[in-house]
Amino acid sequence: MNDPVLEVDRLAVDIRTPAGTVRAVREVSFSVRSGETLALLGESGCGKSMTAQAIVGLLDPVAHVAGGAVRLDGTDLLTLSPAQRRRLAGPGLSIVFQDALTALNPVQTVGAQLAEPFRIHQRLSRRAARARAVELMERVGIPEPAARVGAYPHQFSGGMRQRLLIALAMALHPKVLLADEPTTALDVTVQAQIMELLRELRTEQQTALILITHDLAVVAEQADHVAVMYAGSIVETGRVAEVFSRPRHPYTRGLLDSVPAEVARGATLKSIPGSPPDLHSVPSGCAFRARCPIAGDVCAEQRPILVETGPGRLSACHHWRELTDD
Amino acid sequence: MTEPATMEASLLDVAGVSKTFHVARGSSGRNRLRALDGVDLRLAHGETLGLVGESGCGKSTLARVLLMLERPDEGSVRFEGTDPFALRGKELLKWRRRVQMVFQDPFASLNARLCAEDIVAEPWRTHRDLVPAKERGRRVAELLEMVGLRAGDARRYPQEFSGGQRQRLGIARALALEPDVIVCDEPVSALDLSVQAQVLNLLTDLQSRLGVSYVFISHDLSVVRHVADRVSVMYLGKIVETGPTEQVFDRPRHPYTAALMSAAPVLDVTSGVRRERILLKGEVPSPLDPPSGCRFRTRCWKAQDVCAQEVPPLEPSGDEPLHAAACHLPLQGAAIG
Amino acid sequence: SVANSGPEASSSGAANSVRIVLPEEPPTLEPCDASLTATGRVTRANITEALTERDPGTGQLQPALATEWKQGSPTEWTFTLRKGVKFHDGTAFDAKAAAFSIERTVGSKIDCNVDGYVFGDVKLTVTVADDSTLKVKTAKPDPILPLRLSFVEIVPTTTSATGKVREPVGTGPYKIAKWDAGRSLRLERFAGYWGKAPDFAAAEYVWRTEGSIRAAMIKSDEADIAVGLAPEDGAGDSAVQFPNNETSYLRIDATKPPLNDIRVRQAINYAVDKDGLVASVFAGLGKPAAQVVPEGVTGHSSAIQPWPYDMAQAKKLIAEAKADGVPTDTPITIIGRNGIYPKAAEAMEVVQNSLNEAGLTMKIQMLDVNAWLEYLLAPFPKNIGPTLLQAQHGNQAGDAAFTMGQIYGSKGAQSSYGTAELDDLISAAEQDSGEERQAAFAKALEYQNKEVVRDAVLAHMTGILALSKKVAYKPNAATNDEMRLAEIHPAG
Amino acid sequence: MTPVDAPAIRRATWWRLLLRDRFACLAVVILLVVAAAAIVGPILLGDLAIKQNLRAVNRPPFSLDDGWAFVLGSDSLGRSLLARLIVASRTTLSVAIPAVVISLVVGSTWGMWAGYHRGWRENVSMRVADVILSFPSLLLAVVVLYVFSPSAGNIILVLAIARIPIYLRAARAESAELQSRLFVDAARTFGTGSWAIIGRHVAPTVLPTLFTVATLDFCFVMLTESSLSFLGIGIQPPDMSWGLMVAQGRQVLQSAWWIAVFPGLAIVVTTVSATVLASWARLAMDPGQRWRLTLPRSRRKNKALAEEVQP
Amino acid sequence: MLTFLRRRIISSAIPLVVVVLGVFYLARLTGDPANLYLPLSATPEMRAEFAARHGFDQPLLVQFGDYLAQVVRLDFGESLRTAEPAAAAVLRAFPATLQLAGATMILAILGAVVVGSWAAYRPNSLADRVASFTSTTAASMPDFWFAIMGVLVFAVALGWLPTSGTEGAAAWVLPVLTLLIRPFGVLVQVVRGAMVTALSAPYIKVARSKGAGELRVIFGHALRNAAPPALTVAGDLTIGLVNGAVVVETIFGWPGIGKLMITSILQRDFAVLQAAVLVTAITIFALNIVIDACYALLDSRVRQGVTT
Ligand SMILES: Nc1ncnc2c1ncn2[C@@H]1O[C@H](COP(=O)(O)OP(=O)(O)OP(=O)(O)O)[C@@H](O)[C@H]1O
Ligand SMILES: Nc1ncnc2c1ncn2[C@@H]1O[C@H](COP(=O)(O)OP(=O)(O)OP(=O)(O)O)[C@@H](O)[C@H]1O
Ligand SMILES: [Mg+2]
Ligand SMILES: [Mg+2]
Repeated sequence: MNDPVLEVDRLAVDIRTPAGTVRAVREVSFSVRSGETLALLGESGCGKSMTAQAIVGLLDPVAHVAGGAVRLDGTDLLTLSPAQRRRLAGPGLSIVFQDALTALNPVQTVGAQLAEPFRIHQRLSRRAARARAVELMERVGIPEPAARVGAYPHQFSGGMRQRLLIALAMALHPKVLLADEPTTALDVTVQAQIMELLRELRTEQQTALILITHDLAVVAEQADHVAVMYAGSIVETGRVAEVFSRPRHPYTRGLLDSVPAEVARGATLKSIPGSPPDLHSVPSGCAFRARCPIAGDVCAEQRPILVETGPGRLSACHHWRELTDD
Repeated sequence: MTEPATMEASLLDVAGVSKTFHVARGSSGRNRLRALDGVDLRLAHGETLGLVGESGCGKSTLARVLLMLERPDEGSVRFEGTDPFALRGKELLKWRRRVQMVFQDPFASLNARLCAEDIVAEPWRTHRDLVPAKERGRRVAELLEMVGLRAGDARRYPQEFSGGQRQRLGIARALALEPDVIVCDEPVSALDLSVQAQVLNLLTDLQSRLGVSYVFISHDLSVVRHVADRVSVMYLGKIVETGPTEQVFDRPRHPYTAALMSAAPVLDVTSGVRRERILLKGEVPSPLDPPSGCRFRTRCWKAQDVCAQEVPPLEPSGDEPLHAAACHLPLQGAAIG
Repeated sequence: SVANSGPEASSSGAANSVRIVLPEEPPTLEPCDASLTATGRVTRANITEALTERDPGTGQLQPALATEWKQGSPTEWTFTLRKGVKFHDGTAFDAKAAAFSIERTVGSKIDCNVDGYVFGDVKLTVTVADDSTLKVKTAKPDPILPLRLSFVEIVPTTTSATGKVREPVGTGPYKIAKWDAGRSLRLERFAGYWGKAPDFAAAEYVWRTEGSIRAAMIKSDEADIAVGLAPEDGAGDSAVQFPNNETSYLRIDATKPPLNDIRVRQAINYAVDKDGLVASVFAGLGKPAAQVVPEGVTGHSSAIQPWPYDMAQAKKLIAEAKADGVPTDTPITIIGRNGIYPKAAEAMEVVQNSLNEAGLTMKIQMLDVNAWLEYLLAPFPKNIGPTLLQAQHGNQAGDAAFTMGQIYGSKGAQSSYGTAELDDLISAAEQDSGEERQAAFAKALEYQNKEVVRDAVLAHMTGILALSKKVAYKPNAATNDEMRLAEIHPAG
Repeated sequence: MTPVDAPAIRRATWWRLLLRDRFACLAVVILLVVAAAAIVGPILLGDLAIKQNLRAVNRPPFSLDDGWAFVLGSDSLGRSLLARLIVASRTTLSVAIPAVVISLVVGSTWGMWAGYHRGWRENVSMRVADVILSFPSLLLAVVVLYVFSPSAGNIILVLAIARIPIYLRAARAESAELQSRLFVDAARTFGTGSWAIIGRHVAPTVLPTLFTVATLDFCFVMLTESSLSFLGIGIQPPDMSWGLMVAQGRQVLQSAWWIAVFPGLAIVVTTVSATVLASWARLAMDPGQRWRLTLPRSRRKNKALAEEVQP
Repeated sequence: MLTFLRRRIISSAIPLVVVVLGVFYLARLTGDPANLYLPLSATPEMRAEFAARHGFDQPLLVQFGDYLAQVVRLDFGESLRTAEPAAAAVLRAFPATLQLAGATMILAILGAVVVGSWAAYRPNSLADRVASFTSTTAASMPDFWFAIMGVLVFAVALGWLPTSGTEGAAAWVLPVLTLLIRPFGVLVQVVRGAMVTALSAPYIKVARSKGAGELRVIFGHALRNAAPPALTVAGDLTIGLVNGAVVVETIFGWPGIGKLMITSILQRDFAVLQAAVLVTAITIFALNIVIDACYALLDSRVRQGVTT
């Protein structure tokens, strides 16, 4: 198998808050290979977007990378100069941000915004870049692209804006595409189209995809590997089918149990009780222990580290063995 | 309660609502975008109405009309028989308290200058009698915890929250007034399954305890299926199909609905078998220049000449009187899956 | 240097033109408005000339376009006009032109400033005897008619009689070459001038409101003469001082208590430290004054001495008045006018301070010209309390007649108070001529100073102008109103 | 965190934020000194400030030969410049602050209202602003002088009216944009009245810009006030204001620079302090930027990063 | 766009009349000009005659009617002071002011955009402090300091520039610099504030994710979003200059409209005042139309009056 294009190694992100600096992402490591999809799953607020933004080097100024390495084709991005990073932004790494509805510049035409990558990286003429923009719009299924290329973001519905952002991120056929909840605002038909598009991109361009989503069905359909995050750390990784069918972390299992489809309408859905720890006071030991049905004494004392639980599978649970039988 | 004998008293009645926006001229040379075109909707007490449809088909616009953020060009909105647009002063305030909305965009709908506590408590500053000032802190904490946030988050600002956390703030705020109707525009799209389950449980719980009604807009069909009693399907500003959830999901009559249902990814980890999908051909037509007749005909695999000429009316079918579809050539109870 | 590339230098050889910077642009060059300082300074004796002219040094009347004049009867004067004089447009000057000019100016419908200023309600009948003889009749005997006529600038008969002209034609040594309104005015030597040709081929006027800029223009060699400077403007070595015939004074509104008590008015005169004022506020320029009619003007009385600074006496007088029931506590307002002379506001603060010390209650109100004029000129605003008015008087004409009636006569336009006795003295003096005239006016002045005490005279003022090293010019009392280009010479 | 002590915490945080910003602290100290001067100055130094000494005029500054009162020199009437500066602060502030505050409050409220409601209210308001703007304020001043009795109140009024359009227009533009935001829509759905929305959502975003403009308007108003004084409106000697002192000193800028320069500096320092404070407040009031004030002073991200890399 | 213009022009007509009427009426409240134009010793008859000649003896309404009738014929009356047509005086002075204001504002806006963006790039950084501090200090200084010090240094001591006047490019330097400082200082603050907000918007991150350089981010993306408040304030500052840069005009002998207006107010030269106000008002109204058009150009949301 080929080498991973992107390797994230013990990445840590700190946030400065009025009450002091907190660590939002703690020692996250994973890697993706060309043409592969890694799904990043996890509780909302567990640091998925932070991780993604840290990888592309676009954290909010309140946050900063506090350690670790992000290697694209072997070069550590964190040691590059801003200019070198910029050169990679687009053709190397690109990202679809989560706030689709505000991520487009309200005062520029979408055409100009879509054309920008071509103007920056390929130095295309205005006209040529615009033509490419129209193509992109067409690819993501915007009706009448040639006419709407001159329209402004507010003239598009939420879902259309999301598609535009995806188009933008795909523009330069990046080696690695990070998509932060790219289809949340899309109806299923468009979602299917987009996923199809991403799949094509993956097979044709050998793009590696890091997909952040809450939609387990999408993960199941699209991803090769999955990494489950909880409270800033990765708690479980592995191939999708295996992780979903035999979760080896109680959090993953809780997540899978919460799928609504199985339950009768109006009935109570299962959910993991409690809420994730406050970043300011992550308890010692296992961060999940307060909500964990199988927590034991050791969980309070020792922070579990990712251990191999099978071929290509890692889990950070002291009691992963107890879950294997399920 | 005295109810009209014929039908269950509806809480919310929308009839023939249309809304046109003026936009920059498109290639078709038109600048009037008909985002809603004669939409009828009915919501009963304690009911959840699911609203699904393609993105850009006008769901949010409809929600905004329901909340009187947008004045419809035509048609009427009736809440318990009265036109909310005609309300003034105290009456209006009372109405406002009873109808709330969760906005689709969790970032833009929160003022970045207010902290979570102020955001959630904002409605009480208008409806002062609802929660006494002393109680507010406690109630905010309660609401935050209800949606799976921590009481300690009360002093944080929207931009310090993750996408899903913001979305929950929006839900907490809508719940603050203990309304009778909540229009939820994609309320759980950014939530992980566990929290989503928590929130959905919360909503159903409120419904069973307090009889809250919901208009529930979502792209996630499994969620809609779980929460909605009835579903309306929209396409290009029109309702194309409406009916009880099971009937619509299991026996879609409009081809668009069928396509929608088939496109939904399903979590089936064990088999790994992918289900047959109806992949819609063609492009979504421009709302500026919708097709004549049936709006779906350009992408419909069953379309015939009549579809181009006549606008199909929304009509119930014989065997399922509550299940109506606007199609000249409705599908015959073909379950897909 | 770059600085030399100004309009003045580039448009003509600097050596051959004199560059003058004025405080303001002449609103018009209309000769019949030449009694306006800004107009007269440029027009008079440069562009146009009058029949007679007054020597500012001696006060004597000199021939100009008239070579001689005599009084045939108390109401009739005969003027013999100069021959061979040409207007700038080539037409010859003759008695018709003179008569036309007088009629145009005096009692005409075009609101000549000179008319009101010099002639008032004097009625004249002008007859042309022959080309070079002019007869002027007055309704009443007018001993100073030739002096008055020194203000009537002569223009050709082609000049509009129904409206004012902005660019007149005259007989003067310079004619208007180009008036770039708002920016500059250029006069050029008139080749056909009847008299001695002036030294400079041209004069270039520009105007800058700011005194320090005018001074700076001399230093940076952008101008040769800067007019109307204040001591603080930084003209340095180039500054030349000259008495400018203005006298500053405070007009006391003696009709209202407590100012209607003469002791209070005297106290005011005692209380103001004129020497201190001149030394500090006027930076040593000017001279403490005793009367509004300065030396060199007919009617000046050398007998009047400045009131001594005697605060004790002032306090005593006020106390006495107070004891007699005069409401000395009534607030008195000093109506000041900003910019009437340099540091006008400070001067009033000094006055205020002294009078407060003497036992009065003073307030100050500094106004702009028009608002101040409302107080200066009768009828005065109603419902105002007692006031002291900051004023300044300049007698350009050189005869107390232009001062007394206006300021001290009980019907004078600027007079807030007068007595019948004083009125009589003044009107008697106005009929006199020669030595008697001088004595009669002096007597009236002395009477006012002793018995009426209607004002507190502060100082005879001093003007400053700055000269570049290239020009020689000796300013005199009339310089402000009439700046003769012919008297400006290249230095050395 | 109990909600009861929330305001206390908020206040404490403000203090902490202020203390972390040395410049803002300095600005506050300066403004407090000026305020103190305005309050007690006239009581303590009122007489000294108008005591003339025609024998000791234009004494240069920075010399103690004539006593401490003359460290800043004397003016052209021999009065202590220091005392005048201090005493003048009261009149200055009591004209400038009301003038700026009135124009700010009226202009911004009106502008926000107009922008929020849009439609005819906006159009009419903007045209009114145009009218005021195209109206020479000096004419207004002269009219006041003629028609009303000149007083400090009138000068404030003239200055305030002339400045209202500035705020009106700026507030209108921003609030017109804000009123279309989703969070405003959200507030509408609670039934929040327009004024409450303006106060809660529009004002906090609009005001920081206006504060910035207003602080710079201070010096403008202080200097303009003096020019109105020359028309006979408002401040008249022996009352004094910084603007008037600057204006009177203008004539002697070359021979006795200190007479104009010190009051001018007072204006500059006060204005700059106010601006510094305004820009601090702008950061402190914006939750998205507030963290910048909490940065350690010798912050260097890279250094922090180097230290924190995990073993 | 055309309908917008048409509507704006029509809706500006009434305010314009209000301005003219207001000036006409208020000017006449400020005392009798006769005092200024007649010699101090003028007799009551002369005054009456003066009033009659200029129509001041008529009821105000009649005077205004006459005036309007004149204006419609493009006759703006005659200056009391200089006896020349008021329109001539105004049209002579106005271009001078416009040129000065134009040059100043262009430089101020360009400078403020650069400096303000630079300061906003890292709020509270040293660069920000320095930029803000120097620009506000400069902006709050009395303008005549600059003017006079500039003259003393550059004209008198160094001889590089002329002290005053209007001839040649060098004559522009000091007036423009003097005029510049205040608008510049104010605009730096406003641009900075707006840019701080704009630079923290999500779309900035998106722009960076495309590999856009910082200059492109600042000027291509943030600036247009930050422009509206700056545009408003710049408009007001321009209006301030159009209304006259009195100090500069006075000191540098620049024959502009500001000085003309002040003189005509102080000299009760009604015809000139009215003509001057009419011209400046039209300019101001036009300027505001331009500014509104700029808003629309900058932001299509404004153009369409659409809400998001
Ligand atoms: N500026 C900030 N100050 C303090 N905490 C912050 C800030 N920004 C983010 N956080 C916290 O950091 C954590 C990680 O946020 P992140 O956006 O990465 O979550 P996420 O996993 O993407 O969640 P979601 O699925 O809801 O988008 C969250 O708990 C959030 O509250
Ligand atoms: N203010 C507006 N001006 C112009 N067009 C608008 C406006 N608001 C919405 N539209 C258009 O109206 C149509 C319906 O928009 P709406 O936001 O209601 O869609 P939606 O069904 O909510 O889509 P999504 O699921 O993507 O949010 C879209 O084509 C959109 O572009
Ligand atoms: Mg996220
Ligand atoms: Mg929507």
